[in-house]
Amino acid sequence: MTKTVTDVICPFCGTLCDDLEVVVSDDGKELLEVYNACAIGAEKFLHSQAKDRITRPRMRQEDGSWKEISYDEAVDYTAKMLADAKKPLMYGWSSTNCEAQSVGSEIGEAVGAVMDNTATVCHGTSLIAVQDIGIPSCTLGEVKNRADRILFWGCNPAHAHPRHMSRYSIFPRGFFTGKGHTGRKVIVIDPRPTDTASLADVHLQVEQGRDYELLSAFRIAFRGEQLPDVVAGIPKEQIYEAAETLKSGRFVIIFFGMGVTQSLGKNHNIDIAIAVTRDLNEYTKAAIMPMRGHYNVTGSGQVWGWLYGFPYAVDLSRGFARYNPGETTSNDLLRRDEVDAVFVLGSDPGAHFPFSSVKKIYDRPAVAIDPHETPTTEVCNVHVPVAFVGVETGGCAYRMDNVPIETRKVVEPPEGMMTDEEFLKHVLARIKEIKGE
Amino acid sequence: MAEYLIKNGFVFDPVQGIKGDKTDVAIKDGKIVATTALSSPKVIDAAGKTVMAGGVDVHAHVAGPKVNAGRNFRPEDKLFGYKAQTGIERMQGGFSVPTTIRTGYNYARMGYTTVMEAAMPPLYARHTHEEMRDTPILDQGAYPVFGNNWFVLEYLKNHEIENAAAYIAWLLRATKGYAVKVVNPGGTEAWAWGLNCDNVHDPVPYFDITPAQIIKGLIEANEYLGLPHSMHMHANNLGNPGNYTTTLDSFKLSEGIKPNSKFGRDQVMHHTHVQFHSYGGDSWANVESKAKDIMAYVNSHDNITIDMGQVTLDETTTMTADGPFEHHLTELNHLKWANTDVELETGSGVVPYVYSPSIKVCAIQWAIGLELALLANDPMRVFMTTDHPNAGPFIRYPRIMKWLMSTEAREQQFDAFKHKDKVIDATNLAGIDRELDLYEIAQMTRAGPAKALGLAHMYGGLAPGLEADVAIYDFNPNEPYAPDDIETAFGSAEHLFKTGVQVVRDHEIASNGNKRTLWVNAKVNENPQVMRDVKEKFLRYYTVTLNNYEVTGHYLPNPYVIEVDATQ
Amino acid sequence: METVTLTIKNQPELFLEAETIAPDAFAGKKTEEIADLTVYVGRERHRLGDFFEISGKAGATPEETKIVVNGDLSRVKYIGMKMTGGEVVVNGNADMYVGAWMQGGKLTVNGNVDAFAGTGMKDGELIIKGNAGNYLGAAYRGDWRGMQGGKIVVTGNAGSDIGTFMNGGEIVVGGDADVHVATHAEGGKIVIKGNAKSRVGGQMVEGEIYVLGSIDVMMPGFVYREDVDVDMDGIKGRFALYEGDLGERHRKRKGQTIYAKLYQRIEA
Amino acid sequence: MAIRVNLITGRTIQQGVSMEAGKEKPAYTTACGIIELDPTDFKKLGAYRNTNVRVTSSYGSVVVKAVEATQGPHPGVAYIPMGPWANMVVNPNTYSTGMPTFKGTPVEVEVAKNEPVYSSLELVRKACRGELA
Repeated sequence: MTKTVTDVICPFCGTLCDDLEVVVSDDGKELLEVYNACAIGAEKFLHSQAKDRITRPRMRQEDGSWKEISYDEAVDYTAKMLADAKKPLMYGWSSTNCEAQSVGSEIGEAVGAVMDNTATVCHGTSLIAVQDIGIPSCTLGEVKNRADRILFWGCNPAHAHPRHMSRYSIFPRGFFTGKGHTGRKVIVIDPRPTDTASLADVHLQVEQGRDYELLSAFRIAFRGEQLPDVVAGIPKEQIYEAAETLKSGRFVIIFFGMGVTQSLGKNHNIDIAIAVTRDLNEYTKAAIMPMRGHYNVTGSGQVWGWLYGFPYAVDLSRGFARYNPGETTSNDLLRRDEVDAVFVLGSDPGAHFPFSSVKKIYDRPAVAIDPHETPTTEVCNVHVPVAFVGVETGGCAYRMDNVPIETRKVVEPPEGMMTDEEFLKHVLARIKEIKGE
Repeated sequence: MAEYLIKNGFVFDPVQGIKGDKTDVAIKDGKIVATTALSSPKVIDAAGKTVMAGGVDVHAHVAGPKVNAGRNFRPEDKLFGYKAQTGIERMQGGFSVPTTIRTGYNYARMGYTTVMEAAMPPLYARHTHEEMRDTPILDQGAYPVFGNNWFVLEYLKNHEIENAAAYIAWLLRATKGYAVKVVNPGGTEAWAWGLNCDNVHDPVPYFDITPAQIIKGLIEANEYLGLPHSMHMHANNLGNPGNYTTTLDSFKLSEGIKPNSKFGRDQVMHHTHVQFHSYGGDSWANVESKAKDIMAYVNSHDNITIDMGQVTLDETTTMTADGPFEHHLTELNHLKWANTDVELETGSGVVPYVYSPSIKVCAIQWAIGLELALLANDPMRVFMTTDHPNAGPFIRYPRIMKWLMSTEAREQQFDAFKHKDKVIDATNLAGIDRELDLYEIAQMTRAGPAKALGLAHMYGGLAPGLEADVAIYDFNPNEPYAPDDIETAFGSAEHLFKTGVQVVRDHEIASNGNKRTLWVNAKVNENPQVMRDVKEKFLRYYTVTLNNYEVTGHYLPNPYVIEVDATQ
Repeated sequence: METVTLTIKNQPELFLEAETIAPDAFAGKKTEEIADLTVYVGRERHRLGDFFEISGKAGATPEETKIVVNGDLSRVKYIGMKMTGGEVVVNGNADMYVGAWMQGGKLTVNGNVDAFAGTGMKDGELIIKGNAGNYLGAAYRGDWRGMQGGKIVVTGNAGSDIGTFMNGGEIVVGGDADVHVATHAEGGKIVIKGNAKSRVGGQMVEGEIYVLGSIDVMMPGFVYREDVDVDMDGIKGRFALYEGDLGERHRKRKGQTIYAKLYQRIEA
Repeated sequence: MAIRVNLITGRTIQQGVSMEAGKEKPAYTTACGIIELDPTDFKKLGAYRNTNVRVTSSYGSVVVKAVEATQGPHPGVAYIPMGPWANMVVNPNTYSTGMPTFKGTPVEVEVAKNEPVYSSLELVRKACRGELA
């Protein structure tokens, strides 16, 4: 016998689909089938069942090999490492639930850590831009129900957010959008003719790294001012035409991704894209939204927002919260040798930071909390495997439009395995002991 | 639990009619009790001090998505303003939009123990509850917004009060909400197309309903259910010169409706931050106070309560579910603007704002707020708020007390204005010499809001049986004082008890308290049509499934449920 | 004016946060009291004297106090932060936030500085005889009030994001500038004596930029108006005047739209 | 023969799927230990599809397999899916924003037929220990 769990939330990307159906064995110990998920989401659920999964903490030996240790030993090592450090970096916090983020924050306060999440290499520059100019946005349902102009700038949901287009943006039929796809005009701006671009009415193949200039050109076009003949590789006629398409919409939505947050200009690219959105609100209704990557990177920004007032890169070392990307961001801290220990949970900087930063992690005491074996676990002294959030334990997560959704536990974790939250609670308790509280 | 006896203080308690008499207050098992009920109390000597119930804030934006948007997009609001962790106090930061930890502590430092979050977007209810959970000490509840909700618009278009009521009951349960909040009825839905509803008769695009129908219908639905609080109203046309007529039109929609509530309130409409709704003139050049007209109406209609929305002349962060207003504001001051339209339900905007004493309009706004309170015949129906943080941060309440209690303090402020004479011309305040006393202050900050919330059985006074929320201030009302002494004393309670736990001791935070979240569980007759509509809308238009919508379990670790039976 | 001399004797294991190295903190203090001022390494508190040899004495007020700091200070942050008067001379390289939120006095660095020098500066003089890092004279994150007044002079090159949200004052860079100059500026003047890259004056509302060398990519929102002669603070020559940013809002004065001005030298 | 191209990185669905299946597995190397080149750039390079190449920037060097662009044409632009291979060569400069410049790194690509493409864990391990050529 099997049973089907409905309304399951997918813990992969910021789209946070909540309509998955998962078939599990009657005893709830085995996960058998996943329906409605994209290929990546399905793989995430199914991988939890891998037979070769690591289920106990490991410590690196002198010769480079791993030795299995108990959770107690892992807790003790982690607590001591954090308590001994003058300024530890506690990084990640995106592939986990808000409950774990909350406990992690208490640890951060106790040891004076710098807390940073994956926004630091993802939409951190968007957050800087929002601080400079704000952000007119909406929930994804507004897009589904109202939007008739969809602009994807430097993002490729066909690969990174596979169900985004069908659930929210291009295809769905909503309250005022009964015609679905045919009622919408889709524009893609990207230096490559991506698979998303192939679904669009218009693709502007911008010269890589010149998004700022092109966005600026849109603002000039809105105002009917004169443009140079070519901006960022795009002839002015195409820019005027695209600008008119946007202005003539009833509800414009701009989605943007790493193509602009990680290219030259970074926060400024987002800043001016938001300025474009502000401008459009003079003529019609317009909103803009970052395509957040990890399923709960948004949540960690929210938790730190209400606890400290900053969405990432929060330096707690002096007993209060400070923030300044460029200083308190992980890659700058590592590059400059500002931190003396590294704790990673819910992310894989070993795979996703420039190698020069990865080497700095390798050079320091470091602990990685991750269900998987990853390049990060490869450069850490201790690896603590944990249950998959959203599969083997529940908890709150925030969608890319900041909508909070409670993820579900659908299957039991392997016998004796801790969750992120449980492990962190043990570490916090041990740190309090060490500090004599 | 420890017993306490607070001896010899000057007690101000509107519930018992005690006007500064020396009275002892006894605390046992979290409640106020008769002094005879104590066996071995800890004695607090309050001689020469002022004793009041814990403060009750009827309207503040302290938790939820737009508050956090305000925090996260204003790093400059926290620059150099942090407070390091010490003892039991966790890290605190933020001036106009403090962190949740600082919010709890700062209210407690002022002697407040109950604070209502004024606008909860239902889809973001979980977020709001997470923040309230992490706000120490305070009892809190949150008002879900209804005035632009598609269900409400569709039901009230046809005056289906029973269906609207069933939906309200369902949503209060799903979101763990406390009351029916209305913000710019219809206008925020219109804003989803970049439009607005400018007055109560301006129809909502597509939905074929007017704000007047929404307002009246929600009052009726609220009374159909007999909820503890009345419909809580932020009218159309906020912040615009000449808007007082819209405000009066909105007030009038409550005429002839009687409260149906066993929770002891007398009003059917609470209108919030009325300062923002009391403007005459037709441009910013000739804007003037219409507080007299507004208060003439309020004073003569018992079924209305209001709060001030007092401008405090600070740099602050405005935030409201009135999406079109925030867009209007960013067009005026060119500062950063955040906006979120929420599918089927509501919207919101956030914009920083500097209320400068050098700007005439800001000074006029300051005067109007004070006029509302000083022209009130019944302080039990006019409450002190700053619509935190919209007109200023809540930490300025003691300063507002100073202004209300002292003409000298008001004159000092007038003298500090750059356009003093023009401000005097455009307002009534300079001609008002009323000085409120502490009893009236207690009415406006304790007993009044508690009663209007339908919580007079718990909060707002010091009668035996009430929650033991007691504040002791180092202030002797019977000795001469300078205006600033008021601000100093009431800005830093000497002691504060919250449900019998001492949370402030000698002006310092002594405990993280026993915070509760209040919500209203209204039982109604089964209503298959409404449940069908709910299922249908979730299936077709929402982007979360119905089964993932309801806020449950650990989001409210310490809930306090108020049961209402509206089955009949 | 009295002089206090600090010479670094111990390098911090991480970075030293020393906002106390400012005339305001030193004024009226004896050498021993200055040595007792607090500095931080991560979460650890230390005495200033743990890291520096300290000699001389401070004046009674900040205005009467001069501080000379010697040695390799490339791991010391916040020198001269929030100073309101007096003088600081740094003989060596310094780390981030030199002269940040400075309100008066004079701060000279005989060496290079890292990012965020002169952040949110209100007044005073900040002179850097080497290169400056990114965000020179820029606003703190989120603040629309960047540099308000005072003057920053850099002999060498400067990094990206010079004068973001600048409202007043002047920044002179002797060498080249990296991307983004005067973004969102609403006033003030920036002079780049060397070359600029791109994003010069993006989203600029008001203010002036002078570039004596080349600009790799001009913003599309800057439109050529005319050639003009400039003779200003030793800078002479024929300049092409551009106005912009055409995509941005601008206020009007007497019916005329006020644009930001970008002058690029065409001949000396 | 070496060519100069502008390197960008990012997600692909294969990168996502193989990452969730385990970064220690060969499928992850197949998905991410590659460089997507435009046909015109292949021509300039004078190499067959599926040849190992060495990609070198001012910041590092890595061997990956050259494949034809799946989302092209984009002459002059090359694409390595996000992951440890790309991160050996991307520009780590954050311009004091915290964000490395993952997109827009000038690189040189040359044929390296006989050099191996390491798995993700091997690559990071060897690089950390200084065991890479």
